[in-house]
Formats: sequence, structure tokens, C-alpha cells
Amino acid sequence: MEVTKETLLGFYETMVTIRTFEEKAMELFAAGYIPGFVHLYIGEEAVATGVCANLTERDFITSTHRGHGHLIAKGGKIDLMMAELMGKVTGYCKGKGGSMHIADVDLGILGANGIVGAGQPIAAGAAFACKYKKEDNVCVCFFGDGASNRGTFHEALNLASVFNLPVIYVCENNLYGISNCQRDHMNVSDISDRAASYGIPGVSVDGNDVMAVYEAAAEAVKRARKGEGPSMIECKTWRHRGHFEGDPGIYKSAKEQEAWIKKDPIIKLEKKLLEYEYASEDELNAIKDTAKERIEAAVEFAKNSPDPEPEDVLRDVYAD
Amino acid sequence: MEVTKETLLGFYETMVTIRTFEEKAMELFAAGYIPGFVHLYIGEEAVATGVCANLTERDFITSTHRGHGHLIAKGGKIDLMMAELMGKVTGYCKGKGGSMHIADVDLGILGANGIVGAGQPIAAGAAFACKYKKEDNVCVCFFGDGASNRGTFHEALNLASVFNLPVIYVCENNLYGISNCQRDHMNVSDISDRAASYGIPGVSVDGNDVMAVYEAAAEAVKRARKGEGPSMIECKTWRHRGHFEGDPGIYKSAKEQEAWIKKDPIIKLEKKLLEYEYASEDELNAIKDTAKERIEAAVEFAKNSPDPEPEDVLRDVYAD
Amino acid sequence: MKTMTYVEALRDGMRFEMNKDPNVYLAGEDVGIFGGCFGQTAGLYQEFGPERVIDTPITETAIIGHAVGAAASGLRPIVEIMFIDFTGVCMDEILNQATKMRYMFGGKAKVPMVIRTPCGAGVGAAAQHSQSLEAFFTHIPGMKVVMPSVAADARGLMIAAIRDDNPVMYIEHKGLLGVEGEVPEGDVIVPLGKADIKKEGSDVTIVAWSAMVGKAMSAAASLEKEGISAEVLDPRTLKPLDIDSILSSVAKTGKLVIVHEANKTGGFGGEIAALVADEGFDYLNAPIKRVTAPDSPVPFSPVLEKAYVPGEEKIIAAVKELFA
Amino acid sequence: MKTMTYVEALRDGMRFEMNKDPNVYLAGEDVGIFGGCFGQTAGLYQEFGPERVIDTPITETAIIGHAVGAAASGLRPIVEIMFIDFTGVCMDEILNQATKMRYMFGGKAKVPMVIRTPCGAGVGAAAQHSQSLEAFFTHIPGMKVVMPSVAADARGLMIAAIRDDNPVMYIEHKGLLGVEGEVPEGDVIVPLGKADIKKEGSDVTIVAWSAMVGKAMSAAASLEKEGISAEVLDPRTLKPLDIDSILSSVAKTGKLVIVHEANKTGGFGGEIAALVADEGFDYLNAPIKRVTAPDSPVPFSPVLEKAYVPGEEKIIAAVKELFA
Ligand SMILES: Cc1ncc(C[n+]2csc(CCOP(=O)(O)OP(=O)(O)O)c2C)c(N)n1
Ligand SMILES: Cc1ncc(C[n+]2csc(CCOP(=O)(O)OP(=O)(O)O)c2C)c(N)n1
Ligand SMILES: [Mg+2]
Ligand SMILES: [Mg+2]
Repeated sequence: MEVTKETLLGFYETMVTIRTFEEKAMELFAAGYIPGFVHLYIGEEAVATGVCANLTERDFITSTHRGHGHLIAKGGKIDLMMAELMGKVTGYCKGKGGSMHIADVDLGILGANGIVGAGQPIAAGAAFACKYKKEDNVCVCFFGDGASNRGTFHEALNLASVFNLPVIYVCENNLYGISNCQRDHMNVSDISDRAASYGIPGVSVDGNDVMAVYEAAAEAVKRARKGEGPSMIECKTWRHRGHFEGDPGIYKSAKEQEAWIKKDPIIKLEKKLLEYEYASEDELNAIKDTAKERIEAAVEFAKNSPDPEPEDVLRDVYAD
Repeated sequence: MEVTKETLLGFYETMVTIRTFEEKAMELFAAGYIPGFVHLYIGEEAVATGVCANLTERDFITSTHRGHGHLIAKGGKIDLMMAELMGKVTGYCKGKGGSMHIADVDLGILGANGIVGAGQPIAAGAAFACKYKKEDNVCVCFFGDGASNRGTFHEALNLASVFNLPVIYVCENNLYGISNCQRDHMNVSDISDRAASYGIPGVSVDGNDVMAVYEAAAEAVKRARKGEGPSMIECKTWRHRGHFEGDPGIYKSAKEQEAWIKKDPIIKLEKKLLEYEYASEDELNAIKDTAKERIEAAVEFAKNSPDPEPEDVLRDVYAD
Repeated sequence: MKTMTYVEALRDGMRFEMNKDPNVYLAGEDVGIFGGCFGQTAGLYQEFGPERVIDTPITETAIIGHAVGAAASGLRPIVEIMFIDFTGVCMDEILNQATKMRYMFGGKAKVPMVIRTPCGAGVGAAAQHSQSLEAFFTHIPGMKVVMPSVAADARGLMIAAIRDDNPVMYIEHKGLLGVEGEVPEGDVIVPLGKADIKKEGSDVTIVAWSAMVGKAMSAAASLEKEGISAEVLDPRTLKPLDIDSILSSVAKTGKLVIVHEANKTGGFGGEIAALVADEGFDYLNAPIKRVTAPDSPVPFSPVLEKAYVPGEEKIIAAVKELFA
Repeated sequence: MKTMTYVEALRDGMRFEMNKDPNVYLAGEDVGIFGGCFGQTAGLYQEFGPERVIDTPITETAIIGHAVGAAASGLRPIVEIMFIDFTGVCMDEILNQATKMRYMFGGKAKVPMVIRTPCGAGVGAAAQHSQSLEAFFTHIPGMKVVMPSVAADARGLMIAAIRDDNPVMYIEHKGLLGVEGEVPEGDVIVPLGKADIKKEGSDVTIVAWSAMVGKAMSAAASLEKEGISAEVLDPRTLKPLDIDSILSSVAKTGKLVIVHEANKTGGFGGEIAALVADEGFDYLNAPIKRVTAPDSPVPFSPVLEKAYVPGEEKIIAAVKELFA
């Protein structure tokens, strides 16, 4: 698969934007601007980026509790995201959802989700709608290694297979579900092997290599658009931070952490860009600076936005 | 594996007892003696028989809505079963459970179950207790092809694997979940292949060949008793009757039905017994007659038993 | 008007909307060629084909979960859960996805879906196939709950439920499926949230729904003979509840008896009693009575099941207590 | 007596029984080395080892399902569901297996298991991590439900729940975990089904549980200053409910206000109101008021969350309405 300079630089920009967003969220959480739970995507940026590069606005995704990266990669607006994290009325959900529920249905983003594994059948449903309407759009479902043990995984992948739905199940295997590491929560090493239980093709790729992710997803999306049914992709990756902000991560060994930090997907891509001479260090820094500026602007927007009114509590429960 | 004449004749007796029981239940249902739903095991007798022959009273089973065969094979008392089918106070559950809930905890029978797939995690729990108490008893979980699509299947087998539990998952693949045939409800042909998703050994056998079932189960039970963890066995079989009594089964082709009736497990075993000269026709008929007599006695017992009293409704809700 | 059974009427409601709106489809276990466990969907597969009447594997979690995704992406699914007892299997999808999505997204999603499911005891199906679980669903913000008691409502509420832009639990009672009634034809709905006064009366208000409406009506007929004039009110929709109609009735009668088949403790009767003991306290001149199943699982034996399901005698006895 | 926090107290209750009975074990997500999402199980893994403090995969269905099997085979599991909101995932195991097994088997099984789970809003965790779902469990025959409000009850009810031979929902409130109190040591239980009068009073009865007890107490203190003497009663166990204590109190005060954090419609407040509007009707001289969350999912923003959770002012206002 040939990938142009522009594409690769686009990946870089997206990944850097996610990273910058997350680092800022970390800071804002520590400073008390963000209430509740925040699960950061730092270290996993290549997955959302490589996958979503294959999607258009008409395609769908379902996301997770660790959803900021998916949203940004799918085109979500960072100012509305930031405002939502702070519970502001200008946020994506008018302050009603917060980090775990950010959504943009118009962009096909069917929401982050606080229930591990809940997106799996929902994604099948969105893909069902694509097929029912005889359109060629598709749905991508992001979920974790831990989520692959939930009953929803089994039921959703089986349903997707039986109905031959245009859905791509993307497992972000960061080796842990909170403190529970993969060797303790399952007895298989490649989660993609589980696709065989449904007669679905499954592959495992280096989730820190955005190109590898992109290519695997391209293949799967192509199959889906052609009506050839669901696929599963396992992306092996690592979260740099605790499960949520505040988790010191005592269950991880320092050695393991160190080894993975070296495989940082952004550094990996930077090396490639420099090696291919697609960009100079300065140019990369310029991209980083732009990202920082965008995020700062989003923070300003969020900070200057008003809170909801108490009366809003009872709005939006029902559509009428 | 060497199997003695006595063992084979024992299988025959059990299978004939189940068949006779079921035929009587069919008759009693039609005559209005049995309320509610009745799901008959006719045609699948080799599975329960071959599996349970490897178990002692200290071992556990979880059963299904189609449970009469499992209960009889595990040593359940047919008079108490029959009384329960008729809702009598002398029945296994004092008339509170009926066909779908017959249990005998003292014999390790943790109940038929009206919820498809519900036995799968319960079986893991019974096996957990065996392991926790450091005893060498095991649990067998019976379930159908349809039930293998439920989330409970996935979660239970994964848990059993991770905890290395002494449990044997026995899938009775009769090719249909009510009207939904296997090729419409999943895209794999051997359900035992799904065991690989959990790092569990899985095999498929002819479920109408009691010897094949017996041997596969012997192997799995041995592993479990030795602390080597769970296994899965798929037994390919066929139900002769409708899903429940009253279902005309319009979704099955006459040809398919005919072909499978020819593979009746009891006739198969009869042929073998005659061929090996383990028994004469007369001796086999004598076994059948004894079974009939036992069932008739059970029916008498049930018919002559009193109904529960209306006040019993509020008894047995809580243990005190 | 046309005479049809309750099951024909609810099926006709589905058919009517499926003919009208191509985005309406039906999915569930054995809803196709089998026609549903109680024949609810018989003929629809033949009429609308396998793309709109869809058999699923045994997979309640995915049935409801997929419907949420499909509804949020522009379709209008009707999904069947074969027995209401099985909603435990997909409760997360109901509790945390279908009903909360709109709110969590700040009003920026619509989840129009109908969950059709039979409830009720009386057919010897025992503890896991006979429950009346409506109270669970009334407690979930974002949900609507309808429980028709007669054929006309079965059809009219079905059409209204399908047209509603929110998740609706449509709970049909197994014991009512075969009961005939007069049913209007064409585009006639029964609006969600509107009670029906089944019989006017002046001495006591009996609120009953689903299969209990019939029993309340017979009880009222018997009471009439003894000189007690009972008003029988069927809320038809439990959420949103037409509390105004209940309060008006109690304002007139001063007495309230609530009848439901569900277990007493935590049943929806408590909610109605609480609303009236607050907003209608001044109208009351006697205790509020509930006639319900006892707090036990549904037993199998016909003798026990009969003792379990509230009957006409118990309603009569409860009413008479108020006049003692 | 010893001063400890609510979370220490409930942990000490588990520890006490685990030391006493080798058949008691603890299983759930991240209950081991991680010590639970709110530190509830911190140290138990180190103390009792991996055979008795067991991390599970993310698999609520199997967690509860396995506990049913283990309990029916002679063990006494304590299983944690990390947030009560996730009970939707394992509702079938709770509704149709754990609580019905004994009855369906004609009384021939025992299912002693404790489901420990945190409820409640106030920590910005939004709609899927903040609910108060106790009403669901009170509606299930075969279930017991406890909701401690103070450290002493957290420990005493824990020990009682573990010793009980039935499934018990042990619902701890996230907002209370860090609150200190005096706790008796040793083999001291708080019996299931016994209310606690937190404050005596003569003018109005306030029934509140879990985190609402504290708010009811502050409200009562404020009301006292204005000359209204409120009796505050904490049922502690919702199922079985100590209705006698509630009725005695209302017999004295003539007025009842019920406070809970759960959504109003279908909440357990309705059940209590209904019982009193029946059995205690003659004691009442004013409407029964409920102070609850509104009928919406739990919102994220602190401003909205504050408007959502019932506060002291709302309790005071409701009480005053009765004296207006
Ligand atoms: C059904 C359910 N169970 C448990 C949780 C609590 N929880 C939130 S995130 C998480 C770990 C998820 O692990 P994984 O799927 O690997 O995703 P990751 O956090 O590693 O990205 C858990 C247990 C939940 N939110 N939902
Ligand atoms: C959770 C659940 N869903 C649906 C049903 C209704 N139902 C009862 S038996 C059955 C088919 C089961 O098929 P399978 O597991 O293959 O067992 P078989 O009946 O063929 O023995 C269904 C759908 C149920 N009892 N429980
Ligand atoms: Mg993970
Ligand atoms: Mg089958």
C-alpha cells in the first residue's frame, strides 16, 4: 500500500493533536477543572488515527470510556469536547455527559460509553442501519482487551457475522483492564484469534505503528463497503498513564512501562517522517505548536463558557 | 478405551429409561396432565448418558429447559420427576418448579433452567467450589447450539479457563434453537472450535453414538479431576420432536428429519449390542419392559399424589 | 370497527406502521417463519420478507444493543424479547444505553425503538417465564411503558409506540392474546399517557392494568349488585402516567384500590398510591388498598399459580374492606 | 468502640467473617492488588491471598453467575459489582437465578451470597456510574437489600449479610465511604430488617436511607430551630422492611416525608408511602411527601448534579409544606 507524504503528515497532526489534548486534560484534571473520571489515551494515538483515516463523515464509530482519541480522529470538535470535559453548557452534551459520554451523532460518533463492552452491539446496530438503507457506509467499534471478555463481544460479533454487517471491530489491546493484565484475564495471546469463533477474519497488528493500523483498517473497511461483512483487528498498544487519572498503576512493572514508553507511537512516526525526509524537525515542531494553539483556544473557549442552569436537569430526557 | 458389556448394557438401560420417560411425558402432556411447557429429549439420549456415566453423586451438573434426560442420567428419581411435571407436592420441587426447574442438589443436579445459557456461569461456580474445597469432583454444563451464542457462554468459558476450573462444557448441538438453524445462527460449523477463544481443548463427536460421547467425556473428566482445567465437547445430535410439545416444526425439512431419525441413538446402540452378542433381542425387550414398568409406577405415584396447598405459595422464598 | 383478537390487533398495528414507514423493521428470536412463540408475528415474514422481519440468534443483549445503534442511526426497530423475564439478560442495554443515550448526549440523539414483550402468569410457565416486571421499566428515566388490556388499545398503542421518538416498552399479556374486541381500522392511535375509564362509578376507584382490567371489571359488576358503584380506570400507559385522571376519579369517589399482577413490594401500585397519598390526600376518606401477587416467584403448579394471580374475589374483598 | 470510616468498617466486616469462616471469599474486578475502585478491599488480598480474594475479568454476568453456583454448592461468596449501574449486565443472574433458585427447587437449595456494590451520585461520574437502583432489587422476591448510612451499620450489616443464607444486595454509597463513625468491635451484627431511629421527634417522621440520612439529620436540626420536631428513621434494610417501626413513628407524628436519592417514579419511597397510606392511613393528618431526585438520568456537570441530588433545603421545604 502506498502512502503519500500528505497522508503521513496528516496522521502526525492527528496524533499530536490527541496527545496535546490529553496532556492538557491531565493538567486540567489535576488543577480541578475537570470533575469525575478521566481516562487518557496517551500512548494509543496510532490506533484511532490509523483506523479513522479510512472513514468519512458518513461512517459511524462507537467509542469507549477512553474516547478522546477516537473523537478527535473521527473529526470531533476539540472546543466542544473540552467544554464538555468541564461540564459547560457549550459542550458537546451541554454538560450532561462529560468525558465518558461525548458524542457527535452528526459526525457518526455514537458516543463514548461508560459501560465496558456496550458499544459492541450498538456498533452492529449502526452497521445494520447502513446495510438496511443499502448505503456503503460502515461502522467501527473500538474496545479494549478487557472488553473482549464481555458477553457483548460474543453476541455482537456473532450477530454481525450472521447478518454480514459492514462493521469493523477494533480491539485496543493495551494489555490491561484496569489492574488485570491480559495473561490473568484470558488464556489466548492474540485476541484477534477470537474472530474465528464467528467466521470473521481477524488480524493482529502493532498498534503503535500507525501505518500498520491504517493498512489493516483499510482492508477491513474495503471489505465492509463491498458488502463482504465484518472484520476484527487487534492493535497491540500500551497506555502510558494510570487507568484513570489518579491511579498510580502499582500493578504494572517499571520495566514493562519503560520498554513500552520507548515504543511511543508518535516518536515512531516522527522517526519515519525524518527518515523519509517528509518533514524537517522544524516542520514537525510547527505541527506541534499549531496543535498546542488549537488546544489552548479550546481551553479558553471552555473556561469562558457558562455552566448549565439547574433547571436544565429535566431537559433532554425525552424527545417529543 | 475398553468398555465392558455391563457398561454398554447400563447405557442402554439409561437411554431406554429416558426415552420411555419422554414418551410418557408426551402422552401425559397431550392428555392435559402436565401444564406449561415440555421440551423433550427424544433423540438426544446418548449425550446425557455417555457424559453422566463418568460422574459420581459428588459431581455436579447444570441442565437446561430440555433437562429430563440429564436428570435421569445423573441418577435423578423418576417418580419425583414425574410428580414435579404434574405439579404435585411430592415432586422434586413440591410443584413449584415444573419441568424447567427440576433439581436435586443432593445429587449435584443444580437444576434445569428456563433461561437459555444461564447454566454456563453457574456451572463455573460449582466447579469453583470443587476447586476451592480442594476436592476432585467436577461439574458438567449441558447447553444447546443456540445457547452457545449467548454472552454467558463467552464469559463463563473465559472465567473457567482463567481460573482453571474442573468443568466440562457439553454442547448438545441439535442444529436448531427453536426454529433458527445453525447455519442461520452462526458462521462456524464445529461449535467446539469456539473453545480455542479461551485456550480450552474442544472436540466434536457424534452425539448419537453413546460410546463416542462416553470416551470424549471420560477424557475431559479425567483432565478436570487432575486439575488440568476445563474442556468443551460438542455432541452433534437431533431432536425428534418439536421444540416444545405443540410445535409442529414447520421449519425443518422432512428429508432432514427422516435422515436423522435413521440415526436414532438407541437403535444404533441396539445394533451394536446384538452385533457384539452382548444381549439378545429378548434381553433388550426385557430392559424396555422394566423401564416401562418403572415409568408406569412413577406415573401412578404422581397421579396419586396430592396438589400443593394454596398457602404454600409463600413458603420457600427465603431460607431462614 | 372490526372484531379481532388482542394478538391480531397488536400484529395489525405493526403491519400498519411497517406498510407506512420503510424504516420500521422487526427483529427477534423466532419472529420469522415460526411467527413468534405465541403467534404474535405470524404472517409478517411472508408479507414483508427476510429484510424486515428478522430472526436473530439467542442473543438478547445484541438484540437490544443493535436496536439502540440502529435507532440512533435513523431506523425504527421493533424488537421482541420472547418473554419479559428475559429482559434481565439485556438490562444494561435498556437501562444504560437505550434510555440514557439522548440525555447523556445533551439531547442530540433520538432512539425510537419499541421493545415488544409478553408478561404474565397463568399458563403454567413457572418462575422464569411468567413475571410482570413493568415496575423496573417505570423506574428508568427516558423510558415509556405501555400495557394494553384490550384489542383496540393493543393496536392503537402499538402504532403510537412505533411513532414515538423514544424507547417504549410494549408489554403484552400472554393471557390476553386470544381475547377478542372491537378495533378501529386505519390510522387510529391511542395516545401514550392517556388513561381510559372502563366503567364509571361513584363509590370507589379501581385502578388496574393489563390482564387485571378484566378482573377489575368483573369485580365491579359483582360489587354493583351489592350496591357499591366502582369506577374502573385503566392507565394503559404507566410511564408517562395519566395521574390527573386518577386524581379526578379519586376526587369523586374518595377511595382507591390498585390492582396489579406483579409482586406487591416495589410494584408500580406503590407509585400510584404514593402519588395519590400526596396530591390526592384530601380526597381520600379511607386507606389505599393494593391487590397484587404475593412476594414470591411465580409457582408452577396450577393450584399455586391460581393462588398467586390476583383474582376477582381478592379485589372484591379489598373494596369491601373500605366499606366495613 | 473504635473510630473508623464507613469504608474501613465495611472492609472490617468482610475481614471479620473471612477470618471466621473459610467458606467466605471475595471476588470481583480489581478487588485484589488494586484494592477496589474506591479502596474498599485494600489490604485483603495481602491478608487472605489470591485464593480468597480473587480478581475476575470484566465479566459481571459470570461474576454473579459463578457466585450462584458456588453458593448453591456450599461456599459463601461476596462478589463486588464495581458500580451498581453495572448490575444491568448481570440482571438475569440476580433476577432469575440467585433469588429464584431456592423457590423453584421447592426450598431445596440455599444461595448465601452477598453482592457488594456502590451507588450514588456526587462524584461527577455521570449517568452510568451514579445511579441509585435499590428499587429494582426490592421488587425481587428472594432478595434482601441493605443500605447502611453510617460506619457502625456498614460493618454490622456486612457481617449479618454474609451470615444470611439468602442473596443480599449490600449497597454502599460512594459519598459515605470516607465518613467516620464509632464502630463496635468483635462479633456484633446489625440484624437485617431492623430500622434505626436516628433522632426522636414528635411532629413529623422523616424516613431516609443511605446518604440521605445525613441530609435528613441536618434538615431535622434546622427544623428544630424553627420549632418543628422531626423524627428521623433509617430503615437500613429495605427488604425486609421494618414497616412496624415506620408505622409506630407515624402513629406518633401523623406526618410522613420520605427521602431518597433514586429517581422519584418507581422509587422505593412509593412502596413506603403505599404501605403507610394503607396500614397507617388513620394516623395521617397530612399528605405523604417524597423528596427524591427528579426523573432524569444523573447529569455530569456539578451544577446539574447538585440540582439533581436531593438536598437539605428540599427536605425542609417538603416538611414545611405539611405545616403550611
Ligand atoms: C460493564 C463494566 N464493567 C466494569 C467497568 C469498570 N471499568 C471501566 S474501564 C475498565 C477497564 C477496561 O479495560 P479495557 O477494556 O482493556 O480498556 P482500557 O481501559 O484498557 O482502555 C473497567 C473494568 C465498566 N465501566 N463497565
Ligand atoms: C435467554 C433466553 N432467551 C430465549 C429463550 C427462549 N428459548 C427457550 S429454548 C430456546 C432455544 C434453545 O436452543 P438450544 O440452546 O439450541 O437448545 P435446544 O432447545 O435445541 O435443546 C429458546 C430461544 C430462553 N428461554 N432464554
Ligand atoms: Mg485494556
Ligand atoms: Mg439446539
